[in-house]
Amino acid sequence: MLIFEQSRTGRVNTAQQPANVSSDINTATTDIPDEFLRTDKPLLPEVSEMQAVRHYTKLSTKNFSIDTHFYPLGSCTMKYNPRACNTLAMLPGFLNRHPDSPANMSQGFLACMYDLQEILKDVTGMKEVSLSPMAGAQGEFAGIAMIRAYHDAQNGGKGDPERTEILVPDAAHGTNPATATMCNFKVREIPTNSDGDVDIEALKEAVGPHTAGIMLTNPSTLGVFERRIKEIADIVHKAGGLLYYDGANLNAILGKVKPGDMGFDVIHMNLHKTFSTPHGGGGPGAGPVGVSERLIPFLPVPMVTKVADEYHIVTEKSNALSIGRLSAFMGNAGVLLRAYIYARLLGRDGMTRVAEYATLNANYMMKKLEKAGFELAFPNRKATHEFIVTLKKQAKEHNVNAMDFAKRLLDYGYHAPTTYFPLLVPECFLIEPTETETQDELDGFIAAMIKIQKEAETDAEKVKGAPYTLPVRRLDDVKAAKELDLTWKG
Amino acid sequence: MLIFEQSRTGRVNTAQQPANVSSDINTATTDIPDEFLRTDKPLLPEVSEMQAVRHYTKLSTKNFSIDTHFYPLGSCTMKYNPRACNTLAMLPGFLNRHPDSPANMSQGFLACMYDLQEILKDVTGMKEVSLSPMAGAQGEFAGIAMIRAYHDAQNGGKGDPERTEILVPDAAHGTNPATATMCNFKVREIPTNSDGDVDIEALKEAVGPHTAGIMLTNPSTLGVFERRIKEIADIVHKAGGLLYYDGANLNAILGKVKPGDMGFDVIHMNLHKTFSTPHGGGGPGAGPVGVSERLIPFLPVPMVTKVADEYHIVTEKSNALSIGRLSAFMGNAGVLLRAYIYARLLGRDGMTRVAEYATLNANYMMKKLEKAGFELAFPNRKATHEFIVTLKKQAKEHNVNAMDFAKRLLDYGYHAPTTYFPLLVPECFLIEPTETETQDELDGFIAAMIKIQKEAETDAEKVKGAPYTLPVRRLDDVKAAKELDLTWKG
Amino acid sequence: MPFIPHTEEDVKSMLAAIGVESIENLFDEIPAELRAEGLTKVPEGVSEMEIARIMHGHAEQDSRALCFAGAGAYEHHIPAAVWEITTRGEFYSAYTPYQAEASQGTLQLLYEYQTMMASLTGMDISNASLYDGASALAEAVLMAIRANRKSKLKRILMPRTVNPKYRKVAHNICKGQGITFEELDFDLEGGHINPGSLPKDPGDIAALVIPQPNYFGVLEDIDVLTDWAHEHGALVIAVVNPTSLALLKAPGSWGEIGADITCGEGQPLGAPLSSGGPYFGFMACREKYVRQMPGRIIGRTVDLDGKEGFTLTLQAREQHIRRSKATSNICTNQGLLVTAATIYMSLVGPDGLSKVAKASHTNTENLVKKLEDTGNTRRLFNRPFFHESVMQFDLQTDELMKAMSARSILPGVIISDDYPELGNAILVCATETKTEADIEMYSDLVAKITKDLQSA
Amino acid sequence: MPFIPHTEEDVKSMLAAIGVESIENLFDEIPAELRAEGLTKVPEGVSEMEIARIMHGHAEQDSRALCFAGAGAYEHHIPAAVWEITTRGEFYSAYTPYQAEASQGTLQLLYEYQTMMASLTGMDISNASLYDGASALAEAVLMAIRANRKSKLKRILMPRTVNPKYRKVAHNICKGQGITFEELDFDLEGGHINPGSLPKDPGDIAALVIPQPNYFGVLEDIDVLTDWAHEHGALVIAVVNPTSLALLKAPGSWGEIGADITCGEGQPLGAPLSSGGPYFGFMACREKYVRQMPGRIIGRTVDLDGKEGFTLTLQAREQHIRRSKATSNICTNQGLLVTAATIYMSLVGPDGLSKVAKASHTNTENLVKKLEDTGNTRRLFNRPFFHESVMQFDLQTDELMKAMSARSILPGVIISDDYPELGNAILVCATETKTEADIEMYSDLVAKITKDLQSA
Ligand SMILES: Cc1ncc(COP(=O)(O)O)c(C=O)c1O
Ligand SMILES: Cc1ncc(COP(=O)(O)O)c(C=O)c1O
Repeated sequence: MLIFEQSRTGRVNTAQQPANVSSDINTATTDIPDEFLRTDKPLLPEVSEMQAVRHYTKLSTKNFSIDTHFYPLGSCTMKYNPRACNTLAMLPGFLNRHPDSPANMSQGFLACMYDLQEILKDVTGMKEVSLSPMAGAQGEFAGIAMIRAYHDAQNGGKGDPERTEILVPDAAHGTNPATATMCNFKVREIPTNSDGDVDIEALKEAVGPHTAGIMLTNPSTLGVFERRIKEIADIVHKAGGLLYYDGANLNAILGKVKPGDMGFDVIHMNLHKTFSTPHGGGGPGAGPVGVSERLIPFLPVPMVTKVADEYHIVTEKSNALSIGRLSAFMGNAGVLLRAYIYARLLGRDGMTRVAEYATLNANYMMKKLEKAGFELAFPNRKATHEFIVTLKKQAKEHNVNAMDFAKRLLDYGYHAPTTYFPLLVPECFLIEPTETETQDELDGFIAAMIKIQKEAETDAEKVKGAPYTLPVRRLDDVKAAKELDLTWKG
Repeated sequence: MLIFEQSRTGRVNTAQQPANVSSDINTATTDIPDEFLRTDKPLLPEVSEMQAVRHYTKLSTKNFSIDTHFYPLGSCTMKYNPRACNTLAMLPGFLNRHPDSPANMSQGFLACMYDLQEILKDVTGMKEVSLSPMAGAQGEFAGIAMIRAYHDAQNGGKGDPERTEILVPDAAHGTNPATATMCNFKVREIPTNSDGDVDIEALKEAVGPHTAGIMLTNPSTLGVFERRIKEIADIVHKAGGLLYYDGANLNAILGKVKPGDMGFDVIHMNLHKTFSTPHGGGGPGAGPVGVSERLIPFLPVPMVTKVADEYHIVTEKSNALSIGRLSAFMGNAGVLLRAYIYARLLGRDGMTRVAEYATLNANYMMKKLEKAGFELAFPNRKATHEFIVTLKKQAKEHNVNAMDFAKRLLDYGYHAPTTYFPLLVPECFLIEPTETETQDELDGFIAAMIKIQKEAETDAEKVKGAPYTLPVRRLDDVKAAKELDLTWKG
Repeated sequence: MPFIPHTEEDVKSMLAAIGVESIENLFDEIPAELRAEGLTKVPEGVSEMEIARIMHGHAEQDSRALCFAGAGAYEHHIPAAVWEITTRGEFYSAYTPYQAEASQGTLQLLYEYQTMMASLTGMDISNASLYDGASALAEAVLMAIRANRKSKLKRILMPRTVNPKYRKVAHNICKGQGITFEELDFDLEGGHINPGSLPKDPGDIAALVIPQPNYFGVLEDIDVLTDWAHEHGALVIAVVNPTSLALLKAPGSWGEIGADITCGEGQPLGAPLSSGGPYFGFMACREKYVRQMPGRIIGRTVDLDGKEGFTLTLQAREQHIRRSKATSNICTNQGLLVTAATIYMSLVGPDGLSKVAKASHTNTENLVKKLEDTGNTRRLFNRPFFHESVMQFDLQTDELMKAMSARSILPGVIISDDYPELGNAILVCATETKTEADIEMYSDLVAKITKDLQSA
Repeated sequence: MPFIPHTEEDVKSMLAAIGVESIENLFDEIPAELRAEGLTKVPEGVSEMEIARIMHGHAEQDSRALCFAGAGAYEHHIPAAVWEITTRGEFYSAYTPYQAEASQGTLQLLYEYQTMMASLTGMDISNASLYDGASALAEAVLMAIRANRKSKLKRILMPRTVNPKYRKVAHNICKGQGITFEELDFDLEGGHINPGSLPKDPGDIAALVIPQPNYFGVLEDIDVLTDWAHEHGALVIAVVNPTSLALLKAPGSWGEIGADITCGEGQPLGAPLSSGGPYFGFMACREKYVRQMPGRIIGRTVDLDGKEGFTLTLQAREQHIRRSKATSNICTNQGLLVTAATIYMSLVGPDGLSKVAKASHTNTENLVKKLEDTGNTRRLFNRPFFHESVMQFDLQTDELMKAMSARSILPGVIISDDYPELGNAILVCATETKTEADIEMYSDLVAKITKDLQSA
């Protein structure tokens, strides 16, 4: 039942209202002239506090989440979000700070931000970091905008207007090409070879004076480490392009190898992945960017500096070449606090262990699934923190596809892996267990996969009808898009 | 799956351990001699933080609760527990105060306690209040112990040793007779007449020089107001006994009538009922006691006084006649804070409204159920905040008893009312909707009752097999008591 | 190991299953010359107990100031239930509802949110959030350019009464796509866009941005402005404060046919100030523009058994399907904040939100009067305002700021950087959280500080 | 109306359904002369916003002191997850699991708790909680009297090394039933019960109470005491600190056959200090005494389909069944605190709890040494201790307390009221939450204050 269906006209929740204010929307209780005033009542629920609490508490239990289920959603790093990060970031002193507070009222907060910048520099091997982008995609935007700014500043400020292309491997996440477009670049796709690496020959053919840069993820979204990264960097750099690193997969390599050392010029991080800030049912995230020496002047503001033990906020005022601010204030500050707390809890050794155990878990699952007869997309490769199973055989032989497997997994109490991404692998399952799961949990998932495989062989219709045990059966997405019903109309 | 079944030897949760301490239980890392030391490892779970979070989060969702379900458990006042009461009582300044902090470090906390005492005095019409009892039953103990102390102080301190009996109506809650026993009184039961009132003639016969006092609830646990209370008070007082008021049902009369005015000498309140502090799956509660003039010297300590705008803690040191302390410190202080916040949110008018709407809801349900053909225990009476339906006809005609109805209600998403209490009403449903439920919710419950009634008529086995939709079907209580399995043995 | 559940034996058995000797072997595809020596600047790990103490220390450092600042971030009362429910693991630790059947909680909530926002703004539909108010404006501009098929020139009219930070962000995000922003100056008396100053023949404009209330807190002549824009073939992008919408005319009712796109900062709906984020941007529009909308949209549909359910819809607008042709690159948005906002709106209801708006208005009015009574400061603009006002002080604003902040009062936001012509101007705000005593403390302190500093 | 959902129309339709004119009519069975005129001393209602501000003010008043007090309430680190999960509505707002099928969450948790506590104490079984440590001791005494069928005299041997507040509570609760407590004095050198001082021929004793550690933090000769009691036909009631049990011998292993009943204060397992409550009492015992146990007990059983489940069991001991013959009057207990404790124990594990115990021991040891180094204070007892120690100061303890508390340090608990023979004695405690710097601050301050006051 929708909250609106529990609403009754005239029900008010007195405890949540300021006292001594008339509520009649039609009386000019203020001196504001009528022409500015609303005359109708907005459709907000008229429910008691308990009704709201009960409704949203019950709704919450209709979600799968990390706190309740194994959630091996590839490319999303659904690992445990330590509760302390939430509790401590919600201390009144942090919640009550107005973003325009002067620095003398902000030393506690700014100290955390400064330290976080330093931590991220170490982790990425980049020279400077700005924390402000509000998610991975905005980090990408910042990165590509910096590449544009860099080219524009070449030739003594006259720019390099030829450089209109961004290269993107065909396995790239959708945000990569979308970002390039937002920065007005043309996107040129680079194919992948059968081992999951970038097709170097194709790359060589693609680069040239029109190349502004390349966007890469390493490990790639195919769950393998791009081994010829140095060669790629050289090719792109020689052609005058810059290298952008999509840091969504940083969890796999923390402390093991640094993007800065691979030759990248700019990187974004997904703190909601690698630094375990909550995914919140779709956000908020945080997508700080790090750069090599030559891109420092272009970093987005605000940033935090430390001068003689005092912290200061750097804005566009002092950083004239900056691509500027991408949010009204300092990005998702509360998310950054959570990431900072997480980083301190882990510490330098803990970070490295994250990569190790994320990789261990992925390789373990990959091998076990392979032994159980599942086909790997890249059977000759080691897994990174994730790996790909292709269910094309199942789709062909039993007409049970990746989506069917995904829905049936829900019945077994597992969130499905990422399906149908990357697009180039047919009937694709991108599986990322993360380091925080136990061997038992992985074994349980593998057992479920084997059971579903058996079901596909013996009772394909059962699998195709899944799920059966959730609040709803399989939903009609086609109807949703055709007969748009986007708001409740009473 | 039990948490122990998810445990693995040697798994440790580093973030939750103090640093730099050896964990080996067998090495004397301390200077404590071996003879004092443990050599085996206790059976605590060895799980990761996420495993614990996931396990207990999932367990929680197997509960019905006020925040998720209508919970009309008679005599328990399962009304909405405002979330602010929890959030504010958990402010660091309150959580960190050590109970033995001197008064100069405690003025904030003591101010709240003092104000709460004053509020409870007003609500009950008693002369003085002590907050320390930790639940209703301990409040009862305090009350009866005070009655004993009072009689012991009679005759110039020689006491009144004849007074060995406490009168208890047969409808009384089990804690009443149990408490009398703990205070070494004999319990004499007084019958109830067909209208639900105490049988006055029987009472008159029962009182005498052996009467120490009577324990009454008014409104009684039969969901009716004891109309001849003044007469009862006179009878008991004349016989030299005192009147104890079990405040479990205070929700029905807040601001409408005060126990002090009815002639009671001592009262306990259930703050987890009337003042909406959480029931917590079985506690904690708080059972403050209030007394008339003559019992003031006997009140349990500690209490809080105010002298010249400063708050002080009163202990047994200054109150020589006190029955003393019943807990190491100040009772369930955090519960008291929640009750205080609740009282302030309601205010004097809000309190009175609680009684009004609790009564409205109960009478509405009672009438509707009666119209639907259910038999009321006291059809000629008004309901108070609760009322009784007897399902003896259903039990006889369809062999579907109150327990069956209760279990089937769970399938319909409603917590069952209190069943089989009070004992004197056969196949008893004690229904207490509370003031925080909407008419819609009440109607839903009534509709479910009607449906179950139909089921009982057409498919009794279905009802007797309920529940079907919960984490478990009906549990075997006999086996539980016969083949005791009280701890996991691996 | 913090948050890693593996015992030594687990590791052994897992390595055996994989068929490698050590975890290190799993990294052997990384070229040796690239391998890092571990981390050096990251501090050593600490326990939860230690970090708790560190963070308590930092939080206490920035101790609770009495806040009279607004300028895009507003201190409102947030019911305790909002974040107690929002941070339940099932909301907090879920992700984008890709598996709709396992995400009905989040999806239904978002559908309810869309309904509330559409109604509040008077628009037909709403998306499920953007990053923040500033970036939402940037997305609205990009959307308007796509939606206004008649306009060819990618020109946007951007009044200077729009929050200067929003204007910067819009510029920073849109400039790559060759969009030009033309400024509209404001009336120095009214602090608003004087309709009389609008160009007679503006040429090809894709959209006019109309803030209500504007950055100065002042109310714009929204009806006239809206109609003017539509007459000249421009779309109207409304930038509004959601709290104000309980009181002020919804953008859908501006002028003859209403605004086309509405966006703004959702923070006032249940998000704490928290140093500027996470907040959320909202965006609503006319149904005909829905396919130009950026961000997630939830639709109601049915399942195999015909039972009602909710799912992500119109995904063909989005980057994961449309890639370089998507309406935006946005992927992760601000779901948890929308969760909080939805619960907030349910708890306060239409009546409560209207009271919050009125109380904020009245408190600011009182503050302005009290400040004027000191004789040391005066309001700059004579037009009606919502819950902010620009005050001009006798003192240098940074001296005032220093003296007030030393007493834990944040007196407002200095706006002279963006509006040098306004002199010693501070944008002040007193929401419903401020009492009469708070307001008096502010004005008394201004009087005292002015006296002290002037006599020094 | 706060928390009441009724609209005026609801009320009308409900009154009509009932067939009365007004709500007032529903109260017409209350005799008119008893009717109250409403409330007068209860303040007017305030909004959540207002009470939040009031409570923040009160909480800040009792600002975070650096706490070296123990004496029955200990400041330990509590993982954030503990209370975030414990306060989930499903745990927080449920009641006693009378409907087992709808309470499997709470019931399974309690079964797990019983298992953990039984193992920690070395006993066979545990109940699901009593009010607090002090009242748990009272219940243990009553239980011992019932359980010790051989003893006729209701005599309990109660050492003075048991927490004096516990002794008072035990006395206050048990005295009605004619139980006599005989005190055992302690050794002034060791601060313990000297086994040599035990009576040769104690006569009929129902039980001996043995605290470990005792109130002074000192470790008792548990094995000798236990065997002595059993030799004389007395049961042994162990009163223990649960944290210490990760390190110290479990009562089940004391002496030849172990203690019979174990009880204590559960607060150290995840409950904040919070002014003394809510905490919880725990109680565990030998299986043969289970029917004498007070409080709830959960058992594992099966459902109609043979599936495992949990339910309240042995209810025939309890007041709602047995009424005046119940083992206790307890009904509502401390469920939520047990929820927190179970999660706490799961999060720290056996290894973590042992480290908490060791770190607390070591910190207290360091504190004692540092204090002795000042020359202004000395330890009173020469026996091994757990994490508390009685220190004698040169200064008057109340002067010291005043001077230290003015600096926001709580130096410990003054015990001279209960032990006048010990002079200026303070019971100090430094749990794992204290750092070296904290300890140094304490001892430096003692030195400074002593100097200042002595020279004044
Ligand atoms: C590989 C990759 N790149 C970029 C992104 C975009 O990050 P965000 O969703 O935070 O905008 C994602 C996440 O979904 C991703 O998996
Ligand atoms: C009528 C009555 N009296 C006494 C009690 C005992 O209160 P408590 O459970 O708080 O000990 C109860 C509650 O269960 C009750 O309903």
